[in-house]
Amino acid sequence: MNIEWYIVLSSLLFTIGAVGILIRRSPIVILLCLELMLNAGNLALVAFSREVGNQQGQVFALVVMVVAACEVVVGLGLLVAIFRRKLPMNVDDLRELRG
Amino acid sequence: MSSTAWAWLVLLFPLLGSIVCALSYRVIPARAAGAIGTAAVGLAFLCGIAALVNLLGDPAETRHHASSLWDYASAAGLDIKLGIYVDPLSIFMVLIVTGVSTLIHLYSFGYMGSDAGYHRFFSYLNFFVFSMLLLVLAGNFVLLIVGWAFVGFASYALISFWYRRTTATKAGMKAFVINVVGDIGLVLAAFLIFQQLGSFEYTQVFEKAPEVFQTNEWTIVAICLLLLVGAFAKSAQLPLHTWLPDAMEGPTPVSSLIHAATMVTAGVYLIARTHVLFELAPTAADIAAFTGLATLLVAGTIALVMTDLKRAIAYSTMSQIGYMVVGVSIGAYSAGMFHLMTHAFFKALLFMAAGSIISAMANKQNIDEMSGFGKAMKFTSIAMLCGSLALAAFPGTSGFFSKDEILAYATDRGGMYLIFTVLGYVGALLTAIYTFRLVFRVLPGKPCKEAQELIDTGHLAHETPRNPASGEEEDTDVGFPGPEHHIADQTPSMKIAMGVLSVLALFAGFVQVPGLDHMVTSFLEPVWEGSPLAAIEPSTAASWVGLAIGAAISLAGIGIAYWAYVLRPEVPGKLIERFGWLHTFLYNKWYFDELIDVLVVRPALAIGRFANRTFERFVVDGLVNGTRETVGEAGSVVRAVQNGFVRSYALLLLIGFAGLALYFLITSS
Amino acid sequence: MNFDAPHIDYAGISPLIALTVGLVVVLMTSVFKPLRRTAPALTMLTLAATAGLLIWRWGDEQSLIAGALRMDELAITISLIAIATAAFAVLFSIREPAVAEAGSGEYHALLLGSVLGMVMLTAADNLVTFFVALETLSIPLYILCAANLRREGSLESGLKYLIVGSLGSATLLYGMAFLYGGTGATDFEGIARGITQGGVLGDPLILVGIGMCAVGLAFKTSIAPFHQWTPDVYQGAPTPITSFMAVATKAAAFAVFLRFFDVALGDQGSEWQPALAVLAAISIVVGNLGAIGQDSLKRLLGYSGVAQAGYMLGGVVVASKSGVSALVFYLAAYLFMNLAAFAVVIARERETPWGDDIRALRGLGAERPWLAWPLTISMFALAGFPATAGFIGKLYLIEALVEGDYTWLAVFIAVGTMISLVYYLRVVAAMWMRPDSEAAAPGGEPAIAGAAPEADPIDPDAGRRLYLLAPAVLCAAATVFFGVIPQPLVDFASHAGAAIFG
Amino acid sequence: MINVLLWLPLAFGLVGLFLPRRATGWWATVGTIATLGIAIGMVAGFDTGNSGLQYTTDTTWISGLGVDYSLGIDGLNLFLVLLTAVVWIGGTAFAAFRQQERPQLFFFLMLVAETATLGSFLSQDLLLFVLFFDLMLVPFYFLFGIWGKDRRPEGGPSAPAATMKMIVYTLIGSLLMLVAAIATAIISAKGHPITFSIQALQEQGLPLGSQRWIFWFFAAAFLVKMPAFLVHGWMPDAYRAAPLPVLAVFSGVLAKVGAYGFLRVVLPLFPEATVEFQEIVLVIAVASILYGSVMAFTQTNVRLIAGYSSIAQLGFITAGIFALRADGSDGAILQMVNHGLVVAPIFVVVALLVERTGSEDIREMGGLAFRAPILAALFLIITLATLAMPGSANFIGEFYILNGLFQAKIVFAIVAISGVAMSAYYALRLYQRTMHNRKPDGLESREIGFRDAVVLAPLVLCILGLALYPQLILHRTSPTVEQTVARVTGGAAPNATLAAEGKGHEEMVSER
Amino acid sequence: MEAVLFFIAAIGAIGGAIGVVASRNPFYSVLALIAHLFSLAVLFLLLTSAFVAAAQVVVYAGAVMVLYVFVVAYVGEGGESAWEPIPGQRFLAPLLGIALFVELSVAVLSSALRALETHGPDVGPGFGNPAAIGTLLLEKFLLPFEATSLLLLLAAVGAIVLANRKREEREGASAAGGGAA
Repeated sequence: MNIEWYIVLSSLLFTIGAVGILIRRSPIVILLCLELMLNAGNLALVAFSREVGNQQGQVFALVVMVVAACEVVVGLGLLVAIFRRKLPMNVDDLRELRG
Repeated sequence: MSSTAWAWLVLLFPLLGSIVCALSYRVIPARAAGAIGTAAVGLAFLCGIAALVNLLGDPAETRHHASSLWDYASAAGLDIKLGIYVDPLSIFMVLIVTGVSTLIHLYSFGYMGSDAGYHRFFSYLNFFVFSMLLLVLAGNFVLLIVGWAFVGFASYALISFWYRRTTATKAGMKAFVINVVGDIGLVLAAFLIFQQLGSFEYTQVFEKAPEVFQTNEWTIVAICLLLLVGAFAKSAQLPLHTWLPDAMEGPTPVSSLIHAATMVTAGVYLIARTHVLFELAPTAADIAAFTGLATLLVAGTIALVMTDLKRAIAYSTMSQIGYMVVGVSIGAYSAGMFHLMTHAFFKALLFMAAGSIISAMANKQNIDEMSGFGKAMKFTSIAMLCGSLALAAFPGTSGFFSKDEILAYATDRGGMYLIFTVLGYVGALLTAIYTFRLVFRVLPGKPCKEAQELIDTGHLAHETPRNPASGEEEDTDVGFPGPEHHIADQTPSMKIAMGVLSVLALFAGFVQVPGLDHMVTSFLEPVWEGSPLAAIEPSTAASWVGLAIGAAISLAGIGIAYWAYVLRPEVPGKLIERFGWLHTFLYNKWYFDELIDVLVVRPALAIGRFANRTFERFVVDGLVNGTRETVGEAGSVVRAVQNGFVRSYALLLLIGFAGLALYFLITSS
Repeated sequence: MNFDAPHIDYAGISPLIALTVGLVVVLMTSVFKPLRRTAPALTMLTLAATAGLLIWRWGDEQSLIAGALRMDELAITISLIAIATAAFAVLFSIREPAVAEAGSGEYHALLLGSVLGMVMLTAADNLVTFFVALETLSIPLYILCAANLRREGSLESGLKYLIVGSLGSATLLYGMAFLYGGTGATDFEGIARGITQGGVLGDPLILVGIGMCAVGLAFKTSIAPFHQWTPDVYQGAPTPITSFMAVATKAAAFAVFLRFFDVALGDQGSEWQPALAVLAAISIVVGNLGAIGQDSLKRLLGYSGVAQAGYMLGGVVVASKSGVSALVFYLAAYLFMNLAAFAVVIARERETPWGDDIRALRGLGAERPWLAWPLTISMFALAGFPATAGFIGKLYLIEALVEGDYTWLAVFIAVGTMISLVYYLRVVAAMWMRPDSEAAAPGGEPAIAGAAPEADPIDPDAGRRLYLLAPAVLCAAATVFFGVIPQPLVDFASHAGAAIFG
Repeated sequence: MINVLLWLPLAFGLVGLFLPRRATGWWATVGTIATLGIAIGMVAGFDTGNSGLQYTTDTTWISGLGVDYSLGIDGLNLFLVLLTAVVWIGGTAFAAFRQQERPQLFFFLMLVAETATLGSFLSQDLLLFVLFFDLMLVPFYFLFGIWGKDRRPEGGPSAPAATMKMIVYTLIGSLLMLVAAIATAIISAKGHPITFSIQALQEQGLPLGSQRWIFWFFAAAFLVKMPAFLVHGWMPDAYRAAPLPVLAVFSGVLAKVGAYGFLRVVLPLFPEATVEFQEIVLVIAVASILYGSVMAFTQTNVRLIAGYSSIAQLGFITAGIFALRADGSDGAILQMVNHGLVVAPIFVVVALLVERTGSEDIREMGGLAFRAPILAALFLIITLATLAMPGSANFIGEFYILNGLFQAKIVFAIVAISGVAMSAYYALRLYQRTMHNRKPDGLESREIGFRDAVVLAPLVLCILGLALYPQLILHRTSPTVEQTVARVTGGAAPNATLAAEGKGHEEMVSER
Repeated sequence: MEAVLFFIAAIGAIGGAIGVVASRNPFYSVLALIAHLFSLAVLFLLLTSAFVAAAQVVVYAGAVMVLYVFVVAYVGEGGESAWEPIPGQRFLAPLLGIALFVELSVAVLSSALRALETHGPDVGPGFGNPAAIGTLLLEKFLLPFEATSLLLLLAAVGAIVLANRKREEREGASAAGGGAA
């Protein structure tokens, strides 16, 4: 299977994630979409590492996983905090800051 | 001491007088200031005489000296010194100016006696004399312009001396602005001269001019015309004359000194001074001559119908200056200057008399209300008679000789210039008529109530002070005329001044009687050295023929006046009914003021209004506000995009991303 | 299997070690009650130590730990800027409600963590370090922004920052992936080599990769159109954190911007320079326009930050020694100008009910000259008036731009500055001049967070407290000093320039 | 010496900040007088006939950027420095005689402004010039904004708003100028280490292509500053807002910096462009003359009459400079000094009038000379100088300017000279409407107080002194001016040849 | 064979992704993501990177997703209304998605890089196995590796700061945070 296919696939996933962020309002789902994008990145990295034949890409992917995990942790923590403050679980309703 | 040194002194004294009078305000009593001022001018006169003597000491061909104190403004090739030029012409003017001024100071000393602001008056008056002397003594065009403008200012200051009179301040403004127009003419002329000859000094200019210019070359004609603008504005020639009648708003001594005897003749002096240039530009000279002629006639006709005593005399001044302009323009330089001199005497005298009468009339100036002053004020009446006779060129009087000399010259020059002779005599007739119209209206007849009061009580008539022009009530504090002005008959100083002038008016003509003597001519001879026109000399016989005609015309004129105003007083009324349109036309001074108003004043104001109301608001501010609004709008757009939705932020971010990616895809090979 | 551990130059990474140690220690203080008060002091100590070590490392540049880092003058100068900012932030945080909310230990630990990320980022020399450092910088900030849990604005800003930020880093990551794929290398020199020798010069893959990296970095430096988080987060975050982000994040991000684009992607300059120039122009315009008519000072400073970032990007665009130096100089100046302003804003928002509303400044000039002058100076400096470091900074940048044939961008800076006067001077006017419209006296209407239940306690004489007054005056003084005697700062900056374009 | 001159006011100002309220005014006045002392000393010690710089100091300021701290005096700025010193005494003293709120700050700013202004006149480094040029605005921003007059009651803007307008407007020019200055240095360096020293830049020269746009960037700054026609939008509001003592120095000196900039920077550095755009600038200048005059005699607010009249005056000055002849530029410099000397006292007088009448509208004034002959006399002298009465130094200034213009571009001269007539009208109108005519009831005509006389009289004496001996200035300026102009027109100074060959001159004009 | 696997996995991944975005209920989204992750793991295997695949399954599908599930359970699945408050978002988002996808694919497909059309170079059996990756981590990428651990610590602290209930409870919590490092 050509590497190209993997990359194209990953960019498709990346785009889906992006669109998800644009159209979903539940912060949780938005976080999930971010995961999608990061994973698309990972797929690209791994595919490229196969293409260039060194494993640096794979290591990078591993690091990215950790980073993603951290973002998730913080993100979810935020959601909990927001929930505690009895604020709506909807990013559209969080717009006190604007203009 | 050389003549130039004396000349500097001539300048110095009036200046000092002016400064002293100004600073001594509240320090020394009013009268003292008046005395100082008079003395200063008197000293100037004496110095003038000294200079004259000195000058006559020199051989004829070297009777011109230049002297300068310091570099006034010399840089970048312009070389402007604070320098004077002394020659018979300037000394001649100096003597007339200082002489007449002294007398008029003397007159004012008494006349203005009860006026507040006495110091100021003499300070101005002295300043005027200084400026006038600067004008005549100036050694280069820049200094000439300076003196030129100074006299303009002095006249402004004195016209609006009673500065709380709106009419006076208006008149002053008018005089000043028109004079500035004249100055501009001179300045441009100076520029052009500098461009062509590279200097402002009289000596160099007159030396180089004949080499540089061919006759009637456009540049020299332009120069002369520009000079004429200045001359006409100052000498109240058409069409820049409208300020002179209004200038009568000033105190009468001012009218007599500045607006009759001296300043207004500066234009004549200028043409005489620059005759070298004018002879290179005959066209310009002829234009000048014809303008003078036109003025002479127009003013004469207007003077026929004026009912305001001072204004009537003012118009006669215009017309007399017309004679002088004609004279100096056609080449009768000496004659012109001669007439300038005699005119100074008798016109000053006339104004003094008028002033005296007006103060007797409690500042009313309308001749229709006057009569019978012959009995009321003997001395004044005699003086006025002398003045009128001279003005009307009654045989033997000074005006008789001077005026006819000009016309004789014109005849002698012949050709086109005969026009001047003919119309000149017409003018003379007019002069005789309007002069004696005044005399017969004012002096004989049954005394009017003011005259009567004077006869009975010996006191001047008094009523609530009013502005003679507009009739507004006034007080008598500073800025308005004092409670009363004095009349010659009761004031020695005025008597002296008028006495002397009466004698001069009657007999000054004998300094130059064809065939007998020609002091003026011979004195001024060196000035016109090398000028072909000056060489023309009418034969004695011709002159005497001219004189005879002149005498006849003058007598005829006086006769007509006597017939119309004494024998058949109803005639003028009839004429006015008969030729109503003509009367109104003349009475409105040929509608010159209205013309200027329409042509100049209104457009200017209209432009101003447009600039102020429209342009400034819409274009200039529009520029600013427009920018401000656009920026504000754009700002609100940015803030609107910042709508607080995190998802739309993400959207914009990705749009930017897409844009960048697109750009890079396009640039990629 | 054989495995040879890389040579680790501990002297080289000593600053990082110091930070890490400090971080852990500070974190520990929150565990033991008696030590809790010491957290700020310890943080300052750590920062001081790190700064000392950095200065000690000044001069000998080398790549550390298998080319993961490159501790050169650029890294050091900008790390110092970041650390200084952090130090001020610590001062500002005294009595900050957010600290109480988060707990002093955690708060300061997170701050140090972010600083650590910055130091790494300035020195990052390969993609992985770059990415990790960037996240180490950002993630603590997400938390700190939300640290004032009682305020909805704080949480909102945290979440917004997190979402958009992660989107940004995802994009960046994807770009990195492309570059890696195109060149097969992750270290900057390797990438540069790969581009030139791998025959992919101007290859769409590379260029789009560059584009995506640009997006990621532009986001961090809040360049329009990736700037929209800035005003909201600046306004919502606790003000000390805002001040920290405003300067330090920008500095660190610009450092890596320079290193990455000038070192790794230098050969593609002809392609990305115009693009970045356009971005700079856009953010100059957008930033300045947005700031007009803002009543919240923090928001106003946020927008002005966008505009300023636009100016600074010019230093990256020209990709020259003078460009780098100019940028570093401007960042240093920016530190002083901005922090002076923030110190005053913090003081006022603590002592008036108006929060960070511009009305909080009314009459300051008359009654509190010691607060008014610093803010005035900083506003004039930001507007680039002479006799302030801001002027010299602009001068330096414009000079670099004209040299680099980007005169049109220089003109844009000038135009932007004109617009900026409108809002900078509005602040000054509010302090010194009679109010334009006689609004109700303070207390009349509730401020941004004034009357809400989440209101912070009012400390009537916060403006007199040394830990706010001193920084304000100090920074203002520095602003003027370097405006009059800029030479030392110029030298400081030119070293950084030399580090990249030797 | 020159450093003392420059920094003395600032030093006094700083000290003044810490003096008691009452003392500051006096202290500041002393400071300005001390400055004047030094300035006079420099004029006295000035080596006449030397066209080069004197009293120079030159030390590297920012080595990396090629910026030097270099000051110097030559014919161009000698008397502008003196003017600054003189006028500032007037403004400061006049303010010191009156109750100011927050006096320390007020006088501090006044003195800062003086230093900045002196700096922009003295600096011989292009960037230093730009720096001071911008710096000047800062103190005036505060002075206008804090102590300014609120015009909202009569539908005008508030003081801060008006000030904002002014600052933004004027900075538009000067920011572009900053870019232009840097571009000048870099382009003309052609790779060599760059310098901003004006002398050095002159020698290096600049390609015409870049001269073109740089010229306009500078011109924009200077024209706005003056202000010239079409870019004077900030003037009316600012002039109505400004406190009068401040306005006196502002209008008296700052406007001149713009004109001075043309002579100091534009002509020497962008000669070709200058020649190329001569007509365009002349059109602007002449438009300023006419427009300013026309506006001046339609206005009824005394401040605005003075304001628009100075637009006209600066039109003359600009025209003189862009005659590109030595006499024109000589006149321009002379006229800068003259105008400074007349417009400052005019605003002092205006202040006095306003105090007496409580109004700024000439329609509500009149007859004030009634009990105030001395005030009237002083005002009269000032008025005559304003309308360039022959015999005043202003006349010589305009005479030189117009002569230069006449010889170079005769048409412009003829149009411009009509401004002289208008100036006569509006100046006299201002005088008459306030001093003469009937005094409205309820208006008190009070004689000028001793203290104000002490402020006003010296200025009037300066006017009279110059009137007697304008050579004082021309003599010292002309060498430098001739050099500067010669650099533009190429070859020797035109006038020298002019006097010699009378007629051949026209060709020389047409060549240029 | 490989192609078949690829397509299956690819379809799985895409399906999962779409599931995440499309499903109304966050809980389903989480499940969809897990599916997605598993199919990615397969793809990783196809790319001969066993270790990454393993980590993917363990770290993600294991730990992280569990966290998600908990949170979803805790805050409850707030269903969102179909009403779109932002003008144009609904219309622009898909458009933009397509645009991005096209651009990225064009970038890849039009790339001159030969290697992309291949399966990649032949690599030894050790390629991508834990040993190789581990070596890299400890040699070349030592610093990032350490940094990530620090990052984890910070994240943990953050989680505690954000999610703590009361000030009093913080000691224990932060201690736990310290332990997590």
